[in-house]
Amino acid sequence: MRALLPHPALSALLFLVWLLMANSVTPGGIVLGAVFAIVLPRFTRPFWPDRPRVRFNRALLGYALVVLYDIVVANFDVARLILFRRNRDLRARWLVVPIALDTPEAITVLAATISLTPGTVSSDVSADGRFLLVHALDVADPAAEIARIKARYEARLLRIFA
Amino acid sequence: MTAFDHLIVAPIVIPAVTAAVALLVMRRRRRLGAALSLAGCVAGLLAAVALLVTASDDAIRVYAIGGWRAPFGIVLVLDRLSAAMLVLASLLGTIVMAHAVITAADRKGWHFHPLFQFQLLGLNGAFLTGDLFNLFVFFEVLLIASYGLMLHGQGAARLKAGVAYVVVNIVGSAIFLVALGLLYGLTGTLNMADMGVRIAMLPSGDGGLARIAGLLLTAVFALKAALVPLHLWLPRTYAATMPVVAALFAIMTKVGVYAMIRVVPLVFGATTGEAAWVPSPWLAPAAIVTALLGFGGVLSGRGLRESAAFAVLGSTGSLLLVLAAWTPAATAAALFYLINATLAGAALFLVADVAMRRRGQYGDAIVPTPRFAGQDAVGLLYLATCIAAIGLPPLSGFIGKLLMLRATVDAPAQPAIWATILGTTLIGVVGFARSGSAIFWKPADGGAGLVSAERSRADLTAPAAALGAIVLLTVFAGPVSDWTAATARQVFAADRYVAAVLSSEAGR
Amino acid sequence: MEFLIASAIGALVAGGVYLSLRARTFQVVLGLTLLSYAVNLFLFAVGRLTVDRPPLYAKGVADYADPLPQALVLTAIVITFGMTALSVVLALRSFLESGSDQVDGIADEEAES
Amino acid sequence: MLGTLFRASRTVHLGVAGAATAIGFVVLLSLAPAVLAGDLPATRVAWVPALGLELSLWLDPLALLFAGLILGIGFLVVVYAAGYLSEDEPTGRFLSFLMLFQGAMVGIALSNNVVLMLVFWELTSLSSFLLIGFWRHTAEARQGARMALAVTGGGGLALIAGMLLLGQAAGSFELATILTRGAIVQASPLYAPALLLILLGAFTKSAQFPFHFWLPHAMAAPTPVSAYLHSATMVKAGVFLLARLWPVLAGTDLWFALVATTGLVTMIFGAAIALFRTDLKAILAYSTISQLGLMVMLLGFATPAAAAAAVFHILNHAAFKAALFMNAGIVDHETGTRDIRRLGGLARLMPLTATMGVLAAAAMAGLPPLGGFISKEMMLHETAQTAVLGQTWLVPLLATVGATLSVAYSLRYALGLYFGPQRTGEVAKPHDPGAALLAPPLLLVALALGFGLLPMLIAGPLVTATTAAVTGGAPPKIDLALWHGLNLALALSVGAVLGGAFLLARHAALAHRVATGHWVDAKRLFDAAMDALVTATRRVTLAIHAPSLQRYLLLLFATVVVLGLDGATKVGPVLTGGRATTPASPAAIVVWVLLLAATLTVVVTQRQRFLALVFISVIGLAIALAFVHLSAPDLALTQIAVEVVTILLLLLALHLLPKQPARLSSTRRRLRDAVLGLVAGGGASATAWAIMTRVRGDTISTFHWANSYSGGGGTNVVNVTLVDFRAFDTMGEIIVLGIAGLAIFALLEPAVRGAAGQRLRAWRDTMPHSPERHPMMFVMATRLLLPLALLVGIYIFLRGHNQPGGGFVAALIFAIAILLQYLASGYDWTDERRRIGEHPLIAFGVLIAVGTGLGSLAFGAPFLSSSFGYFHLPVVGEFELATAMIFDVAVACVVLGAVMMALAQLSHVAQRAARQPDAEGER
Amino acid sequence: MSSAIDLAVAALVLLGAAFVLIGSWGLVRLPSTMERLHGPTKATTLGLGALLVGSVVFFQGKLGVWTAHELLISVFLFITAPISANMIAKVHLHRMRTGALVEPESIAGEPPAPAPDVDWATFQAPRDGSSASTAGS
Amino acid sequence: MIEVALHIALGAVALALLLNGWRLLKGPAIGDRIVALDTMVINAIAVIVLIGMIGGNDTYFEAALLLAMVGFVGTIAYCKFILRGDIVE
Ligand code: NA
Ligand code: NA
Repeated sequence: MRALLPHPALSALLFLVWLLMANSVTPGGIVLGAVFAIVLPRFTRPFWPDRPRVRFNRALLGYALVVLYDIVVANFDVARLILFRRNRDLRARWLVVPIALDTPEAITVLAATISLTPGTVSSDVSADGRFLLVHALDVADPAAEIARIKARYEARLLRIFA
Repeated sequence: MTAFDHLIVAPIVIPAVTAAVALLVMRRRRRLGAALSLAGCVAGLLAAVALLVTASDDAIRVYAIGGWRAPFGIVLVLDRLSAAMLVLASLLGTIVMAHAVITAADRKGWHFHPLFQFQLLGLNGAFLTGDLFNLFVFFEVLLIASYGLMLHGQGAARLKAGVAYVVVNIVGSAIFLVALGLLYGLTGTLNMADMGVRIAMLPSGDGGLARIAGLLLTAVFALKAALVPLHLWLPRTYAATMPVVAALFAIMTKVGVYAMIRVVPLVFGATTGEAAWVPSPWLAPAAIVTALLGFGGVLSGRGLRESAAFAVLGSTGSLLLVLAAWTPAATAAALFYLINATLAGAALFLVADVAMRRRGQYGDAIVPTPRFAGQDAVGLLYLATCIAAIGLPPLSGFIGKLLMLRATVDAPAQPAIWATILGTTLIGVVGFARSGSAIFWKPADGGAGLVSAERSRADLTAPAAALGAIVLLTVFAGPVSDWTAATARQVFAADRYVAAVLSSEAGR
Repeated sequence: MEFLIASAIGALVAGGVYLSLRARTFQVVLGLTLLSYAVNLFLFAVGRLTVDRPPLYAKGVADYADPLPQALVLTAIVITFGMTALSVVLALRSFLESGSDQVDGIADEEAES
Repeated sequence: MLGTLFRASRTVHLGVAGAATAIGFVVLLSLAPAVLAGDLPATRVAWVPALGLELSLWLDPLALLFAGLILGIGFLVVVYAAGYLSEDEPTGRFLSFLMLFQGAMVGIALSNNVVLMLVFWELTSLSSFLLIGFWRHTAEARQGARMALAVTGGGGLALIAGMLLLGQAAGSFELATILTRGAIVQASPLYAPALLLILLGAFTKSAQFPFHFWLPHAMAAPTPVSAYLHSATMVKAGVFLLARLWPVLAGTDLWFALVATTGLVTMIFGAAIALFRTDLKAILAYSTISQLGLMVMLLGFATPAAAAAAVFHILNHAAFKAALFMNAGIVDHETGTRDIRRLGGLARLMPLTATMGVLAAAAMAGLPPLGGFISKEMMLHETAQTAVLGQTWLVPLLATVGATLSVAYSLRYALGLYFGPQRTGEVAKPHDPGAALLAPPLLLVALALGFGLLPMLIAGPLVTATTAAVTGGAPPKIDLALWHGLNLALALSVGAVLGGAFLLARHAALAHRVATGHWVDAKRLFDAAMDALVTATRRVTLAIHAPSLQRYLLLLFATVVVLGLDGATKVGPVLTGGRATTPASPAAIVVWVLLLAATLTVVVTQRQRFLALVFISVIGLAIALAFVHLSAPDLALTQIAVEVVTILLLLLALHLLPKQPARLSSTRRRLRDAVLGLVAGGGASATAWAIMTRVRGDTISTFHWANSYSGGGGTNVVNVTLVDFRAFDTMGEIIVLGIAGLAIFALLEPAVRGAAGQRLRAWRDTMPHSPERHPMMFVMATRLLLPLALLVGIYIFLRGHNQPGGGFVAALIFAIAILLQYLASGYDWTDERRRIGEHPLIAFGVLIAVGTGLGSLAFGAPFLSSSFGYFHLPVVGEFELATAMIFDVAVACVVLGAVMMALAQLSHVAQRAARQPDAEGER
Repeated sequence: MSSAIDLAVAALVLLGAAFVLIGSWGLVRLPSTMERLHGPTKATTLGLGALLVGSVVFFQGKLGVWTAHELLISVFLFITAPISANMIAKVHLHRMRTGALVEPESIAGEPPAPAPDVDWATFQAPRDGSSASTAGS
Repeated sequence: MIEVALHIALGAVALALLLNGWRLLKGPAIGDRIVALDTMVINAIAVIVLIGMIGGNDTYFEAALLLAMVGFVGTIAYCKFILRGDIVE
């Protein structure tokens, strides 16, 4: 099984994407999608050394839902800022987020999540990979915001990329 | 369909396969690749000759690519004109390729053989196609291959000239597309035969647009043919590139001429109103200036390659000047001269190459040197080549010029045409006499001994072969001129071409 | 719509002509790029403009965008891309070889001063 | 044969040449009786019927006379050459040129086809060029050769025009026919131009004033041998031509005015100069000019008697002038000089040479009892019959002046060389040469004597028959004799002799005056004119062909604009057609605004290259949106993908190109370019408008639509067009792309060597850079994106036949996916992980495309015929397979190969140079 | 098509378009590059997301088939948009550090250093072996 | 109703494009221009989706998908050019 599917998570993603793209669920489509889901990860294996393992657990699902929820909420928050807050009243801050995640993949997912939720943009990572530089559009309390990020996202990611 | 019917695709398939195989083979086994490439040239020549024999029955053969009949699909058309051009290109290609292999010029850079084969493919395709957009595509093939070949061997001057050559031609291609689009927008077709028919039926308000399209189209052809004022790219390009490549390029300007001969009578013939004989008011004056500038350049050239380049220019000018009469007789004469001018132009460059190989640091500069190996033999070759190139007896250039003079005896502009042709001949005579005597006669001051170690005579083979072809053209000038006359008649009988293409049984 | 396309073609041509007449290779390449956009638009436009009728065959459909110019433009885009790539590389290579990216024929030393 | 001649020994060369000439002469002699009896041997082989050119030869008395002269004297020359040419001369080359020349001359004489005659005519110019330039190491020889070629070759070109006009007027190129159509020709409007052009040819060849100047310099030829040839035969070609065309051209006032006058002037002029030359060959050369003038003048009179005099003088001149040249050659050969001032009193040292020299000179002077006397008498007699402007005395007087001068130079030659104080040039004791050098001139002198003593016996029949041939009438009654009684001609002749003696007596004083006078030197004039021509031409050529791309493009655009205006003036009022326009949505207008603004900004910011690129992206995006809006999904896809690759390409190049803003061109130039751009843009807009608003007629794409599914097996008509209806275009298109890849590789692969490599290694980026090469987030994202993008690419490829997509876009997606790896993880990292090389991709792509095409031949279908079918598999269900998809695989292979080749090579250049600092030059 | 679906589609489309517009408005009115960078995230996420969901519902209603491939667009944007933002922020940081800024700085000022002897990757090459470095892998 | 909503939405997105264009022209930082271009690509996706809905066909889906997938490549390349000069190293 491991030899056939070196990376089940990637294969699953590819299979899903194929079905989405084909926009229909036909036997032919499933066969083709399965073939590509198996072949492509093997073919591109050299381009992704040290693939971390991803666990399919509740954390994954929870993470997805939390992020989606946060995106929606943050969108409205930021929309309000853009529409009604005067520039000089903006409390834009740099946040230095210490990170416990230790694979680049996991850090990237965290950083991407932060960027996707409006109001915060992951701007850089430290040279030793242990801090994330986040630009926040409007924060009253930087420490609380950092804590929120670690608790809401990083904690879940630690469980997914175990 | 018989196997023989499919022969018409051979001039395209053979170089394509040769190019691809040479590309695969060359990286490991150079000699094998070169041999394959040469064999491909010979095979292409044989196929072209077979097609020429086929076409000599005066029938116009139509081959529907993919089985889609004209005007809906792309058709290849074999008539006398296309067959003659195929043979000319294949013959030249074989000679030049032989020279490149003999002199190891093909090893001066990467991918000479694939590029060369693709160049032949582009030429052959352009000669065979009956579809205007497809003509554009093959123009692009032959152009981009020519860019690669032109830059073969590289060096600052060549690269610099290459930039100009490439950019000018890219703009030319853009203009081609505009003309093409306009014609499609007006006529709704891309097949040249069909297009001619439809232009003749355009409502009167569209005549001006058809004329614009025709003028732009001929401007593109004139750019390829290097007609003043669109000729500026030629001298430096041809003088800067390797002579063996320039020798092949002798046919490049003739593609522009071919395209005019093919397109104007067929698409912009007498019945097309404002678009009739579309380049007419512009062509002859431009051709006169071209001929003058060309042979003037021969007179004032500082290097063999430069003067050869100008000779190519001059011959194109003479040729187009006669062609501009748009009569079968003039076209017949121009075609004969075209064959001679192509071979002679190529021979000039090959001889220049041979001289350069022997003159060491003196290169092709028109200056005296100490004696060099084979000076007399090379000098004799140069003499004969110049004779052919300027049109002195006894070689075919002279016959070509006489034919052109005779064909224009009743032309309204006869005095101007004759004065140009004969006057430029004189300028060319003086110019070649100067360069020849400076290089092959005049000894360098205080120079002694040989300048170069090149002693092999193998490199004389290809120039001699080119001259041999010219001699054959001279000896068989009768049959050849009969052939070109029949060709011109066929070209001007556009209705026969149209009938053959549009009523072809072939295809779905 | 026709006016928009026609004027866009004109603007691209004007810009392309102007830029390709500049003295350095990069500007010339920019000019060629603009010209090729213009040409592609023109070639596309000669099939006349059609909104919301992509040339995907379906029985009984009689109103559709002319597919042929689209095919021609596709071919032209590909060819133009090849030509652009070659000209860019050539411009670079020529600059590396001669130390100058001028195309106005003025000697390079003169251009530097 | 030439090659053999080159290599064989001197004896063999001479033997072959002599034998060939002798055989020719003997054949001619054997035919002579019949010809003189009225036979007309002829032969003809068709050559170029379209031209009226045939190898048509005949032998009438005139041809016989000339061919005989050429071959007879030619044989003597070969014999003479055997004695003259030294061992180390390349005799093979010399004799082949000589034989070529001789052959061409005989050809002129025997041609019965005027076009054929033109061939031979120009051949004589060419071969004489080679002969004159034979001693190529001397500047004199080279210049003389070039001048001779320019003048006689140029005249020959005029002759071509003249002959063609003549043929046109006469309705035939057959000489025999033309000669019978004098009346028709002379009535034709073409007569005057034809005559002028023909005379131009004849006069240049025969060195008539003012085209005489080349002949003396032709004497730079290696030996008197060839010099003789020029003076004794080649220059007579012009005279021959006048004689040949006499029946058809002569007899008009124009003919008389041009021909007789030119001859007369030349006669006096040449003689006057000959008198003051000091080089033996120059004296003889100018005397030749003068004598030719005499013959031309006679032919100009256009009477049978004058023609007879001309014919007889041709014979005489050939004999004595050939003898004189050989004589001068002997003197040169034996004394080492040709300067008459350094020679004298040689009669005692070389008696045989002196005897024959004196006799030949006497013939030239027209002294009895030599043939020259008779022909001169005839000449003077004819002049006495000629009135000009109503005056009967003018022509005889001038002719006598000419005769006087010729007596003077002839006597000077004879007396100056052989009598008086002894001067022997370079050699202490010159002596008579061997038989080879002596025999030929002796024979000729004997002939000259014979022409005088027994004229009717030796020359009578020939002169009679030839004159008849010249005039085209009945044989005239001629009486060649030394004594015709006391008449005006005799009186003039005596006067000439006396005058000549007087002139010679006063020669020293005259020579001094001539030497100190300011004379126009024709050669210097000619050279100056030539130099000026070359300089001017070079200047013009350089000025026009300056290596400026800007100028190339300016002219190209301007031409297009002018041509567009030519057509536009005919568009007239119907700029707008009858098609209803499409309404524009606000979104479309916004995109249009963006496009226009971006275009303008690119133009304005062009000097800030990076910014300009950003705006190029905007234009690309706007066009993609336009394609979406205007029902072209395939185009939008392609545009988007190509745009990305293009930007990468431009950025890669921009990195190494100079980034400093370009020098601003002058305001005038910018204004000019802006105006040109606006006019071109306006024209393009108007054209686009005109075409878009026209009602669409019947188009071939209706067929494509209708047959896309049923015949091509796909519903995406654009794709079916590309891979089926017009697959041939697509094949060419991918080949273009493949070639671009190969050419780019060929350009960049060697870029690390030579000047480019040095510049690359010396290259330092001036911009400050971030030290981070591979940003983590980017790298991680691309690792996920690679399989995803490949999947999307495959999807777009597979559905292309029925929905937007296809091989090209798919390949671009593959390429972008891989390029992303390059961008994120660097060249080396990515390159070592790639599995397929670009070269094989391109090669196999082309092979697959052609193979697909050829595959259909196996089924008897034309090249590139497609086939498709619907298949059923368990589980999978029904699916379609089409050969067009194999073709699309080829498309994808080539596109991927070419794009990767271009970008990967480009991205690698700078690093490779840095990595191999010592790889200079070698491979 | 039922009016409930109509309503849902209209609402989703309008919501999406509104966020797209607000994002772009933010891009215009916010004071400096780093702040402006927050604008587009709206368009990327909820703006396009709502539009795409609207499209899914619309075609479901129109064609009567369940189509969801629009969601793929969001998938790709979720992968790519953070990378773009990250790189643009790096450009800003780099120019700020090299003194190339001609525009107003972010309200947030200069970023603080992460730790005493460590700097951000844009200013200091990532250390080998750390998770910020991809060099060895 | 959908029709009206779609046209309003298209107008809003078009206005957004116009705002992006303004920022692109204005700058002032190179980062601003790159953000503006990146946003413009995303808004263009919105335009394509809306055009597809207005026309009632989903033929343009691939164009939008492709733009979402490769549109950022230009952004990245521009940024990399500023950061490193050499976009591939
Ligand atoms: Na397609
Ligand atoms: Na395709």
